[in-house]
Amino acid sequence: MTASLVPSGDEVMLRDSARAFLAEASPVSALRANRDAGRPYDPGLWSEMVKMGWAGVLVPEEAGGADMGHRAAGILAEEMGEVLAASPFLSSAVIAATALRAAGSARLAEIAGGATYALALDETSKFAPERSGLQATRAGNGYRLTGRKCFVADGGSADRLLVLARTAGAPGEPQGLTLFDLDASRAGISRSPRATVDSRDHANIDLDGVEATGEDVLGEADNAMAVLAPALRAGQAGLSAELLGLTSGAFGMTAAYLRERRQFGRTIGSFQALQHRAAHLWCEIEVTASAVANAGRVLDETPEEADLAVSVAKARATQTAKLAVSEGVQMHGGIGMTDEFDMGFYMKRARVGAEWLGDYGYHAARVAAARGF
Amino acid sequence: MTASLVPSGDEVMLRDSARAFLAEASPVSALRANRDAGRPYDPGLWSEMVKMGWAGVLVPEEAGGADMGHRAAGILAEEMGEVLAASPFLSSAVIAATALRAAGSARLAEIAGGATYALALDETSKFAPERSGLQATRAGNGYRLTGRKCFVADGGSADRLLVLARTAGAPGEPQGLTLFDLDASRAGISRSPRATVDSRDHANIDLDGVEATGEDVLGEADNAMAVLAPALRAGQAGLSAELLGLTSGAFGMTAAYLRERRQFGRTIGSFQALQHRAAHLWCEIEVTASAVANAGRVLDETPEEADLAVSVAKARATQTAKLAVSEGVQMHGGIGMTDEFDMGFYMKRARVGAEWLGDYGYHAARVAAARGF
Amino acid sequence: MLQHSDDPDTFRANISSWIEAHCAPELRAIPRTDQQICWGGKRFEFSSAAQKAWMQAAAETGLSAPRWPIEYGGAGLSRQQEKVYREELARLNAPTPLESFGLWMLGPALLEFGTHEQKLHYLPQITRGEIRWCQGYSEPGAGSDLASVQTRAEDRGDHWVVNGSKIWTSYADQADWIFALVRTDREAPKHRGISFMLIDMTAEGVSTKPIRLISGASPFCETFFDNVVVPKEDPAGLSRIVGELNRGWDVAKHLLTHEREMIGGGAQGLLGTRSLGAFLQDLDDQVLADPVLRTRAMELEVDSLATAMTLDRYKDMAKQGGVGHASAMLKYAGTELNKRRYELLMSVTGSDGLDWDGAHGALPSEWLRTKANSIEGGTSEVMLDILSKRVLDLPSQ
Amino acid sequence: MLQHSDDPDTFRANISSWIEAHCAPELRAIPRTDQQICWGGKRFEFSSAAQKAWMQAAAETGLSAPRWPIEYGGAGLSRQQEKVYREELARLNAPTPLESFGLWMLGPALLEFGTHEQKLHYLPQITRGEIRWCQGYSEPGAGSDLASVQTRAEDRGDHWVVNGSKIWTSYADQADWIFALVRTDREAPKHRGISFMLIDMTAEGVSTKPIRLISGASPFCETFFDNVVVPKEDPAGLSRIVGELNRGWDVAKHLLTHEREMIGGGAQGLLGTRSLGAFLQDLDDQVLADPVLRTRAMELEVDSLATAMTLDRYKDMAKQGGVGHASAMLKYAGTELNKRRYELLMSVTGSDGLDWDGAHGALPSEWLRTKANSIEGGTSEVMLDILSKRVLDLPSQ
Repeated sequence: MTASLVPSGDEVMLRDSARAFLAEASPVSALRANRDAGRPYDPGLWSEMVKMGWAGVLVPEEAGGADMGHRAAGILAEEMGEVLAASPFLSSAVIAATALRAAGSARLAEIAGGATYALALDETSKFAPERSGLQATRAGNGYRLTGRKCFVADGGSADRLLVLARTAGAPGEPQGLTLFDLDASRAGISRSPRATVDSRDHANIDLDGVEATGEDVLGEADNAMAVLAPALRAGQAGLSAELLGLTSGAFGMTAAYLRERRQFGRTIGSFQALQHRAAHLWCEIEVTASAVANAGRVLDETPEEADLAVSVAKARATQTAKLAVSEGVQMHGGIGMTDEFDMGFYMKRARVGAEWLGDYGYHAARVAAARGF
Repeated sequence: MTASLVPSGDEVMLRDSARAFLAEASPVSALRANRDAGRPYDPGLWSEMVKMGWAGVLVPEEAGGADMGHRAAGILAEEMGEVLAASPFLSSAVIAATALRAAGSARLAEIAGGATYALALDETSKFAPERSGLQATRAGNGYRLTGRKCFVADGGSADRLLVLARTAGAPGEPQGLTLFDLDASRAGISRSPRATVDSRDHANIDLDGVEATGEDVLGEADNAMAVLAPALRAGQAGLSAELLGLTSGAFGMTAAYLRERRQFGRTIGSFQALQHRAAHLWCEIEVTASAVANAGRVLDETPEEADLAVSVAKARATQTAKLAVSEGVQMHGGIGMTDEFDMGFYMKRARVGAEWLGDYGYHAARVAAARGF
Repeated sequence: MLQHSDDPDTFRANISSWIEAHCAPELRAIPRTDQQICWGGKRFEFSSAAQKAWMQAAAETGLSAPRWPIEYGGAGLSRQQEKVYREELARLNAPTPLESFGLWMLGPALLEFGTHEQKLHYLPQITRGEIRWCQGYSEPGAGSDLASVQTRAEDRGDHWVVNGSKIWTSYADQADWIFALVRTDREAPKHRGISFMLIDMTAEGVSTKPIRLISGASPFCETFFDNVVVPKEDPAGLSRIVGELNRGWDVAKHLLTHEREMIGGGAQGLLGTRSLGAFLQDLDDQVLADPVLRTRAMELEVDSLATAMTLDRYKDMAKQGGVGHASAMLKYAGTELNKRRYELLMSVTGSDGLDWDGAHGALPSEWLRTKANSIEGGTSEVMLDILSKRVLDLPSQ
Repeated sequence: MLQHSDDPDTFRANISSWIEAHCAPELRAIPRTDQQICWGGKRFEFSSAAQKAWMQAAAETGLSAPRWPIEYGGAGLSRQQEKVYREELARLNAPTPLESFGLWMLGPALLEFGTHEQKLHYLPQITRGEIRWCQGYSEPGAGSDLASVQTRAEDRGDHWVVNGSKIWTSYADQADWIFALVRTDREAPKHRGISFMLIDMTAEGVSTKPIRLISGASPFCETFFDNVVVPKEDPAGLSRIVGELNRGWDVAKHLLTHEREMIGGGAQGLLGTRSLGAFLQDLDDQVLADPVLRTRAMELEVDSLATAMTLDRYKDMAKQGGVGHASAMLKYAGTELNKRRYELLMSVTGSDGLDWDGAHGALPSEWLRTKANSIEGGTSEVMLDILSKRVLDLPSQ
C-alpha cells in the first residue's frame, strides 16, 4: 500500500462537510420522525445528497459522477452511520454503481442522477450468494424469473432491482448465476415491505414469471460473480464504514454521559470499572477504524485483492458495533432502555447491519480461507 | 436428582480431613521440591493416601475398598487440586478402579492396596478415544500389540497400564477397540518420560510386539467402550474437581493479595476495575462448582446418564481454571511471573488439565450432541 | 374449605382435590398469555368468570398468600406445605390464583416492619385481590442510586404534602395504591431521612404516564406527585408510614434483597421461555454449519446448564440457612446469561429474526427487553460491587 | 564510508552497497537466534569476527544510531533516510549492527534532557558499543507504582551514597552502567524528589541476582545497592544526574512513553515470530475440524490483521504529528492480542505442546512468557487508566 491510512486533507474536508450537512439535515431525530410516520427514508434528503454528488461518488466523470473512490464513499457512509441517516446510498451509489460499472452499463448515469436500486439476493435467513436458487428459465429469446427474495434492503422503494437468479448449475455452485437489472414495476414483481427493527426499507420480493431479455442481463449470463463480487465488496466495505460511524456515534453519547452523569455523589465516569470498559471499547473502535480505512484503500488501489481487507473490516465492524451499543445501553442504565432516548436506534441498526451482506461468521470464514486454513 | 448439591455432613468431614492432611503433607512447596528434584510425585505421599483409604474410594468393600462414591472422590481430587498435590489418584483410584469394577476384575483389590495404573489412550495431540488405531493383531490364542501411545498420565511410574488397542474396525469407529490390562514391565513395552510443564509424570509409551492373552483383556474384546466409557466419565469428573480445586487455590491467593497489597497509596483490592473482575471470576467459580458437584452426584445416582453432566463439568472447569490463573498472574503483576512465587505452578497444571481427557471443544461438542444439535 | 393436615401425603391429596374443585378446566391450559394473569385491584377486569371464581376461592382459603398467617388473610402453610401446593398447581396446570406487588413486596415488608394494626388492615386487602399496589422507588435521574431520593414529603402537622416523581413504577396506571420512598427529613444524611410511605393513587395530584421502551410498550410508568396530601393517620388511626419515620431505607434494603432473589431465580423462568435446543433443531442446517454460531451455541448451552445447576444448588443452600449476599451472583449470572442467549437467538435466526412481528414473532422485542435485565432490580455493576465488598471482603479504599 | 545523498534513490543504492560491503554473508542468514544479537559492552563476547567487524563499521559510520547527530556518534539521517536504511537491512537479511538499552532509552533521554557535555561523553560510548547500559526503574514491592521509589541517594557533599534495590533490570548482570531512578529528597512529594542517576555497575556495593520466571531463565535481574558511592561530578566534571536534580520523574515519564511505543510496536514483531497460518497448516486436519478451535483461530486472525493495520495507521499518524497518549492503546491491544495468540497456539497443539522442549520447541516457554507482556512496560490496567483519563477525558472523581 502506498496511500496513508490517515485521512488526506481532501478527505478531512469531505468528512467535515458531510458531517455539517447531516447534522443539520438528518440528525437522529429525523430517523425518529420517519419511524413515527412509518416512512423508511426521506426522499427529500436523498435529493439533497444527489445534488451534492453523493449518488455519483463511484460513478465515472464521463457518466456524470464524481468518481471519488471507495475511501470517499466510506467516509460518507461513516458520517451517515454516525447520525443513523437513512438513505438508498449503499444500495444505489455503492453496490449498484459498482455492479453497473463492472458491467459497463449505460445506466450508470441514472445512478449519478439519483435513480435508486436495490440488490435482491438473499433467499434464506443468512447471506450466501452462491446458494441462490431463484430460477430464471429460458423462454424464447429471454428468461422467465420465478421465486422469492427476502431481506432486500431498500427493496420497497427502489426504482430498479438487481436480481440474482440461477440460469444454470445447482444452488451452492458459484457459476451458473446471472444478475438481472430490472425495473421494479415490471409485470410479475410484487414487493412486501417488512417491519424491520431499524425502521428502514427492507422488503421481500416475489417474482412470478417475470419476463427478462438479454438486455436485462448485467454483465454475462451464467457469470454473475464477475460483476456481483466487486459490488458486494464495495457494499460490505461501505456497510462496515456505516457501522463504524454508528459505533462512534453510540460511543460518543456514552462517553459524554459518563463525563456528566452523577450518581452516588460522583461522576459515573470516575468509576474505574466503567473507565476500563470505556477505554477497552475505545481501543476496539480504533482497531476497527483501521480495518475500515484499509478496506477503502485496498478497494481503491488493488480491488481484485480486496476480499481479505473487506472481510476483516466487516467482521470487526459487526463485533465492535455490537459491543458499543450493548455497553451504551448498560452504561446509560434505565434511560438507555427508553424509546425516548436515541441509543435504542443505534442498537437496532447495529443488529440489522450485522446480518446484511454477511454476518461475522461469514466474513471470519472468508478471512480464514484467504489465510489458508 | 434427589441428593442435595450442598455437601452433607459426611462430605464436609471428608473435605476437612483431606484439607488438613494435604496442607501438612503436600503443600505447594512439595510440588516445587519434587520439580527441583526431577521427581514427578512422592511415593511416600501416595502410601499415606493409600493408608487413609483414598486408593479404594471407588473400590467395593468386598475388594477392600471404602466405596464412597464419585462425589467423595471429587472432594478428594478438589482438595488435591487446591494445593496441586501430585499423585496417581485419578489414574489409579478413579479411572482404573472404575474400569476394573465395570469389568468385574479381580485386580480391584490391588488398586485399593495402592497398585498404580495409567491409562494409555491418546495417539495424537488431541483426546479422541474412538480414533485409536494402535494395532492388537491376533497371534495364536492371543494378541500382539504394536504402536505408540502418547501423553500417558502417570505412565512413567505406573505398575500397570490400561492400553486401548484396535482389534477390529478402523480408526474412527467406536466398536472394534479392546482394553488390555498389562504389567508395565512386560517385554516389548518401553516408556519415555516427558518433561511436561506441570512437572508431573507423563510418558510416551511404545509397544513393540507386546504379547497379550485373553486374560489380559479387560471386559470384552472389541467392546472396550463398555468398560472404558464409565472410566472416562469418572476420570473426567475427577479431573474437573481437581481443576476446580486448583481454581479455588489460585483465586484464594489472588483475593488475599488484593486485600493486602498496596500501590499508589491504596490497597489494590479497592480499585473497582479489579474488584469487578474478581467478583466476575468468583461468579464463574460458583457456577463451575455447581457443575462439578452435579457431575459427582449424577455419577453416583444414574451413571449411565452422566455424559452430559460430566462434559458440562469438564468444559466449565477447563475454562474457569484458565481464567483464574490468567487473572491470578495479571493481578499479581511482576511477582506472579517469577518462579519463586507459586502462581505459575497453577497456570501450568491448568494447561495440562485443559488437554487431558478432552479439551473444552471436545466436551462442548458432547454437550451439543446430548442437547440435539 | 381446604383440609389442613400434617401428613404430607394427605395434605397433597387434599390440596390437589381442592385445586381441581376450584380451578375450572378452562383455566388449566398452557401456554398462558400475560392477559390471563390475575392481578386483582379495583380496576382489574377478569378475563373470565372462572378466573374470578378461582381468585375468590383462593382468597377465602388464604391460598393467595399461602405462607402468610391466617389472621392476616393467608393460609398459614409451612415452607414444605407451600412447596407441595406449588407442585400440585404445576402438575394440574393451574395458574397462580393472584399475582401482585402487594403479595411479592409490600406484604413481606409489612410482615417484617408493620404494626399489627397495619397488617390487619392492609394484608387481607391484598390477599383478597381488592387493592392493587405498585412500587415507587426509583426516581428520574437517580438510576442505581436509590438512596438519593428527591421526592419529598413535607410535614404539615396532621398530614404530609408530597411532591416529586417516581420512574419504573410497573403498572402504576392500573394500581390503586403505591408504596413509595419519600424524603421526610432533608437535613439528615442521605440514607437517613427517607420514609416508606403508603399513598392512595386516587388522591388529588397523583398522575401517571406510561414509558415506552426500545423493545416496545411496557408496563412501566412515570408517576408524578404534585402537592399530594397524605394524612399522617387515616380515619382508622393507621399510620401511613411503614417502619420508623426516617428509617425507610431499612425497609427498602430488605425488599431489594428479596427482589434480587426473585429476579435471579427468575433467570430459570426466562431460560425456559425460548429453549435453545428446540430453536436450533428448527433451523436450516447451514446455519449451524457455521463454526462461529455453532461455537456460540455450544458455549451458551454449557453455561446455561451449569447456571441451572447453580440455581438448584443455591436453592439447596437456601434451605440450609440462606445464601446471603451471594444471591447477587444469581442476579448477575442469570441476567448476563439471558442477554447472551437472546443475542445468539438473534444471530441464528439471521434476517428472519429482524422483523417486529415476523417469522419469529416477538423475538426482537424479547431480545431488546433482555437488555434491561442487567439494569433493573440492581445493575450488574451494583451486583459486582456487592459481591466484591460483601462476599470477597475487598476494601473500599 | 557511506555516501550521504539527498536523492532517495541514490541514497538507497549507497546504503545498500555499504551494507553489502560491511555485513558479511554469514551474518545474513535467518532465522537468527538471540545469541546472535550484538549487545556491545565490556563483557560482551562476539559470536564471530564478522559480527564484530559489522558493529565496528556501523559505529564508524554512525549507523548504529542512524538518527543521532553526527557529533554524538550518530549518522544524522532524516526519518525518511532511516526508513530506507531499515528497509535495506531487512531486504538484505542483515542484522541490526548493535542493540542496546543505551540506544533505545538512555540515548533518547540524554538527547532530550542531557547537557552538551554529557551527550559528548556518553553517547559515542553507546554508538561504538563500548558501554552497555541497563535500566533501573522498578523496585521490589512497587509494581506499577514506579514513582514510589525507595532507593535513596544521600547527599554527602561531593558524592551520593546509594542504598536500595531495583528489580526487572534486564541484563544487569552483563551491563557496565545503570541509569536509575533514586530518591534524592525524602521530604518532597512522591513525584518530586526523584533523580535520574548514572551509576557504574563496577562500583563497590553493586551486586545483581538473576530472576527465574515461570517460563524459565530470563534476562531479568535484581540489582542491589549497598552504600554505593556515586561522585557528584566525575573527573571530567560531568554530573551523574540527567536533567534537573529532583526532577527525574520528568525524564522517566518521557522514557516510559517511548518504551510503551516500542513494546506496542513490538507486537508486530511478536506476531511475526509464530505465524498462525503456517502453524495451522501443519496441524492434523482433525484439530481444526473442532468448531471451537476453528472459531478461535478465525477470531484471532481477524483481530491480528486489524491490529496490524492499526500499527500501520498509527505509524502514518506518527509521521503527521504524533499519537500522544493513544500509544497506550497499541501497548494494550498488542500485548493482549499476543497473549490470546499463544493461548490459541497452546490449544491447537494440544498435548504435543505441553513439553518444555518437545515437538514444538520453546512454545510453552514463549506462551508463559507472553503473560508478562501485559505487565511489563506498564500494565494493561495502567494503560486503560491512561486512556480513560488522557484520551477519553473521564474524570478522576
